[in-house]
Amino acid sequence: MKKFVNDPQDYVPQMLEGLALANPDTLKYVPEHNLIMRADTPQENKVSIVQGSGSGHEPAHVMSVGRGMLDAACPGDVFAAPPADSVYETVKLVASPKGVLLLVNNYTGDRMAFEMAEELSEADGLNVRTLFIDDDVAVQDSTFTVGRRGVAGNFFVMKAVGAAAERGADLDEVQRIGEKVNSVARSMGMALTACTPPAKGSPLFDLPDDAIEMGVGIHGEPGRKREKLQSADTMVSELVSAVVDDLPYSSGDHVALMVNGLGGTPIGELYLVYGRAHKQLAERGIEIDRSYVGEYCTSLDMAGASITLVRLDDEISELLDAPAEIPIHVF
Amino acid sequence: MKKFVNDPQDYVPQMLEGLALANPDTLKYVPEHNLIMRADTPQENKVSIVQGSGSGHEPAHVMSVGRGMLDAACPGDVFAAPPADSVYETVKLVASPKGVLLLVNNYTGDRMAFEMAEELSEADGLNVRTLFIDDDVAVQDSTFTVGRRGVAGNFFVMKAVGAAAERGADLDEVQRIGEKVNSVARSMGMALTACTPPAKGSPLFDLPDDAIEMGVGIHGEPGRKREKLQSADTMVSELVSAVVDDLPYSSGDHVALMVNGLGGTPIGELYLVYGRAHKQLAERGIEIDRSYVGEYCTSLDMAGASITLVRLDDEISELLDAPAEIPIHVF
Amino acid sequence: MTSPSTSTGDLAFVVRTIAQTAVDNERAFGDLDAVAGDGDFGYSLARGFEIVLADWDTLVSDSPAEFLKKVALVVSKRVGGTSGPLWGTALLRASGAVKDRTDLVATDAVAMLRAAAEGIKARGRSDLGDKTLLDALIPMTDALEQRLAEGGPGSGPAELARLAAVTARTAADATTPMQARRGRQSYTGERSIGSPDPGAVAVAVMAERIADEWDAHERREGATP
Amino acid sequence: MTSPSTSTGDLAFVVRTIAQTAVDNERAFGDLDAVAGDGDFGYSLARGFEIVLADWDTLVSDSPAEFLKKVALVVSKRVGGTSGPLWGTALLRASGAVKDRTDLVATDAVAMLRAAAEGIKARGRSDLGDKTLLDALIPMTDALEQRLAEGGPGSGPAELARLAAVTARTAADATTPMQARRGRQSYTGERSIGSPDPGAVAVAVMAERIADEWDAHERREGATP
Ligand SMILES: Nc1ncnc2c1ncn2[C@@H]1O[C@H](COP(=O)(O)OP(=O)(O)O)[C@@H](O)[C@H]1O
Ligand SMILES: Nc1ncnc2c1ncn2[C@@H]1O[C@H](COP(=O)(O)OP(=O)(O)O)[C@@H](O)[C@H]1O
Ligand SMILES: [Mg+2]
Ligand SMILES: [Mg+2]
Ligand SMILES: [Mg+2]
Ligand SMILES: [Mg+2]
Repeated sequence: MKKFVNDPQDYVPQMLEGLALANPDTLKYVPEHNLIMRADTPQENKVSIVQGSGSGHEPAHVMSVGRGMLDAACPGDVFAAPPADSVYETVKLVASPKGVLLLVNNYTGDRMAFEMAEELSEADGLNVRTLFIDDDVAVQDSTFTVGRRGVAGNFFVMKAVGAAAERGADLDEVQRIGEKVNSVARSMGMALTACTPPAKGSPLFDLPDDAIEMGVGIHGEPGRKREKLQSADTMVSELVSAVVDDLPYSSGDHVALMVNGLGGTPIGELYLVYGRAHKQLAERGIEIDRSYVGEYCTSLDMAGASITLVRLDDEISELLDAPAEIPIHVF
Repeated sequence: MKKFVNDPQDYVPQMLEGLALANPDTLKYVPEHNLIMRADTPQENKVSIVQGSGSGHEPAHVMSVGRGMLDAACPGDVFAAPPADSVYETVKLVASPKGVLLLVNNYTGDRMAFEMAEELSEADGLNVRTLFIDDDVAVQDSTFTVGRRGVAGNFFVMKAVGAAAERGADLDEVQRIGEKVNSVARSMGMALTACTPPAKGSPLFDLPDDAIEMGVGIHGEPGRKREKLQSADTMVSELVSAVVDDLPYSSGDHVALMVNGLGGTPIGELYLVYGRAHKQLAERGIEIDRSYVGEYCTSLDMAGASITLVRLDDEISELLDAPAEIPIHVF
Repeated sequence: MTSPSTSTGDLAFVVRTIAQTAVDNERAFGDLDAVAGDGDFGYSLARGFEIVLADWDTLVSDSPAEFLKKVALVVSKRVGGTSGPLWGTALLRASGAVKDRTDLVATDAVAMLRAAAEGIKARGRSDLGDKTLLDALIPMTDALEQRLAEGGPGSGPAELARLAAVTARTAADATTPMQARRGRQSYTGERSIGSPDPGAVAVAVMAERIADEWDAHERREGATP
Repeated sequence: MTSPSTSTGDLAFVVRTIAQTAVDNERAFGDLDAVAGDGDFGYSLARGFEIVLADWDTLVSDSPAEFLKKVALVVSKRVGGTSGPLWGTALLRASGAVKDRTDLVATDAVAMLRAAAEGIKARGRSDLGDKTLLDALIPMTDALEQRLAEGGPGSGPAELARLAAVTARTAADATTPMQARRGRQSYTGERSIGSPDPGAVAVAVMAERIADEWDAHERREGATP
């Protein structure tokens, strides 16, 4: 395992400690509950927003805490939903009179933890809602699964509800906005390589030099199918088609296009992917109003990328435009 | 080779095309000269800033073009300085009455290309200066080499001269500031893995599972020495000591601390490294006023990191504080 | 102790063995989860059960219900992923099944296991055939119940433990050709076919260890046959 | 053509062979540069010299100086890294060494090579012993000069070409134990010891190909001995 790590069990705590040291004015690290919160939360007049859903997805979700985004993130161990208890403690710490919205990527473990925390919090008389994010088109919604997964589209939900909450919207309204953004967001990802969780110390699966995994989630699990490695154009076209055909997005639609790196793919390749996707969408008459290129929701050091589309209207565009102050920045 | 790439010869052009498509209002791509420039450059009252120095270092330098940073970047092929002719054409495109400052990472090829371009431009009556950046402590300054290399510290030089130029400083002043920042910046990097240039298609060198390269530059070349892979604490301590002892930085100094990822290392690990470095510096009495964690100057998909310190004074801090608008952002 | 009764000492032995097995198999259980899942199953269980072992003295109690509840809280508090809520719920429901009891008999074991399985079903919205740990747990519980109903020879504690182990192993192996319909494995669709469910295997490994160490445990306890 | 004279046809053959060798050895030269450098040497040369081949008809000229200057501009314009300025300068200086000449003789070859080497020295602030292509180019030039000064047998064009090839190869091999003091390789310090300099090897490979193909070239040109 080629990583910057001490004892693998300290990987998450030491990452969170570094994050807090780098942002002493704005963030607080609470080791007992493995959580990162805004230094100035809760606020009387603002719905508090919490996201969790496992570590290893950075900058989601701990590095998305800040003004205009999350009030707190309780990340759990690598790829493991946080224990319900951690979520419950987080809710208590950020509880505002205007309520708390829990954002959950739709996975079995996360659903359970957040639903249990919601029950516990309601028993305390706290005003809590839970919103499930499920933008991944690789997973078919069927009675045989727990439904589609939540992947990089969660960033748009966080951003929009964060902006709405900052403006003083009430819990109903914040939830409505989150659900709306989730309903027009679709994603699909692919892996060029497997990732290596620090505690495992070796790649999660073997992938030959000429093979890729199409339709992966964000936990390093294999995808829907294994395919031959092909040119960027061909692979991007498969991602774009899957996403576009799902909602579907149609000619004349205005969208945000996100090219999200999974952790091990350099930004140069992501911009190459962006260019190809942009052109393919333009050919379909889809108008790209906003572009997002970089790492938003990763799987540790996995090489690969996902594509997310969000259909925009004035309300969503305006919320995405609003300022946000989170640790991820250049200067 | 596991990459998003079509024909490897199109890697750089298609990356630049994607970059321009993602930033249609602010950037312009000039395929003939393989360059990215601000849409609104040159400006009458502003010194223009240009950086080049090979592709494969993204976000340096093409993704650092924008208000408050570079006016243009002419990146050359992967790891190859641009041809002198490209630099010359770039200078002509951005030439402002207030002059042009060329920023060059100190490598043989880059020196030659930029010096030749400076000569050609001066023959045209243009007002051009060249500033060499050489922050890498891994290379000893001796008559046997061309001196220290320029690595991630170049980001601070770009940011400071960009801010100064934006305020209307003249060429002398902009150059003075650049030299000053360079003189108080020191860096040291290490690789956990080799990187794979698209045109080569395989890693530049073999590195066993238990070995690292200490003291690498940013072109995928091997470092000063090969060492055993160790705990993050131990490796970070080697980087920190090398950097601190070089200037040296002393107890009571106020610094900016940058942890720069080399392309394949996820942001979670970079924050872990940041935390360890922060604590080690604090133990030495060095005060960290500003933190930078992320990818600034990379070597394609190399896993690894570098540490940069910049000694701050009021002038430098204020310039680093100034706004900048470049493609690298989250929202 | 006379068959078919059981004791809080037996319960403590069983829980301790489960905990020790989880800790000892951290890597093996993780590798199983890496095949079609995300590889954290071993890590998650181990982080919780190592605390159970470390804090053992503060957990043991004369009341089986009290003891199981404390263990359930430790597990819920530390174990993340799907396993935290599922195993925490299972332990909590097992506690509920022996509420107010002090001495346990063999049928209590069945009641605890049945309650645990029902808790997992409810929490996981899952059932037999979804390729989860239920596919080992439920057949094992059924086999014990049936043997006890039949009575007669073969229903001594050691024999029951062996029956549980054998049934769980067979059942866990039988998950291999199944397609996962719950949990992270289900996202890979048909690709979950061909490897056993990590949770089901963990149940089998734990049951086997309990059976293997039962005699030594009885000798240690100085139990009279 | 009589020995020791040379011709613009010979010059064209030499440049074309250099270009073809650079294109054919893109990967091999890149791999050499990957040992202690950054692996782009083959790519850089090939991108320039493939244009030389593609635009050949627009480059050839009756004037050797004119021809070399045009080739120099193509190389300078497309080749990046250290090689662009160095090879561009070398070609430009070679052009200068035969300024206003139409027919070339063998001593002109020496003059062009010497001028190229001096250009590289000036541009690269480097010299013999720094472990660069100069360590093949200068010994090769010296050997040719000496042989021509001695005169007599062995100074026919084909023999000179072979002498250049043998000398360059020996000299390139001799860079293996050297420590690089210029270029990117120098940053690895003592680790540059043990592998030959890519630039020097490229010079040797080019000289060898020229020697190997000289006879065929002469036959093609219908040259009379
Ligand atoms: N809905 C469910 N109901 C019952 N058991 C489940 C369910 N989902 C998963 N499991 C069990 O949990 C095991 C995986 O646990 P774990 O790795 O902790 O979960 P994850 O990483 O997917 O959150 C599976 O092997 C299966 O036995
Ligand atoms: N200062 C110099 N003077 C002469 N030759 C040099 C110098 N620096 C490098 N070289 C030659 O250039 C070769 C490397 O070329 P190239 O890979 O294009 O350079 P880089 O990638 O380092 O910019 C070396 O093998 C050496 O022969
Ligand atoms: Mg998990
Ligand atoms: Mg190079
Ligand atoms: Mg798992
Ligand atoms: Mg090179």
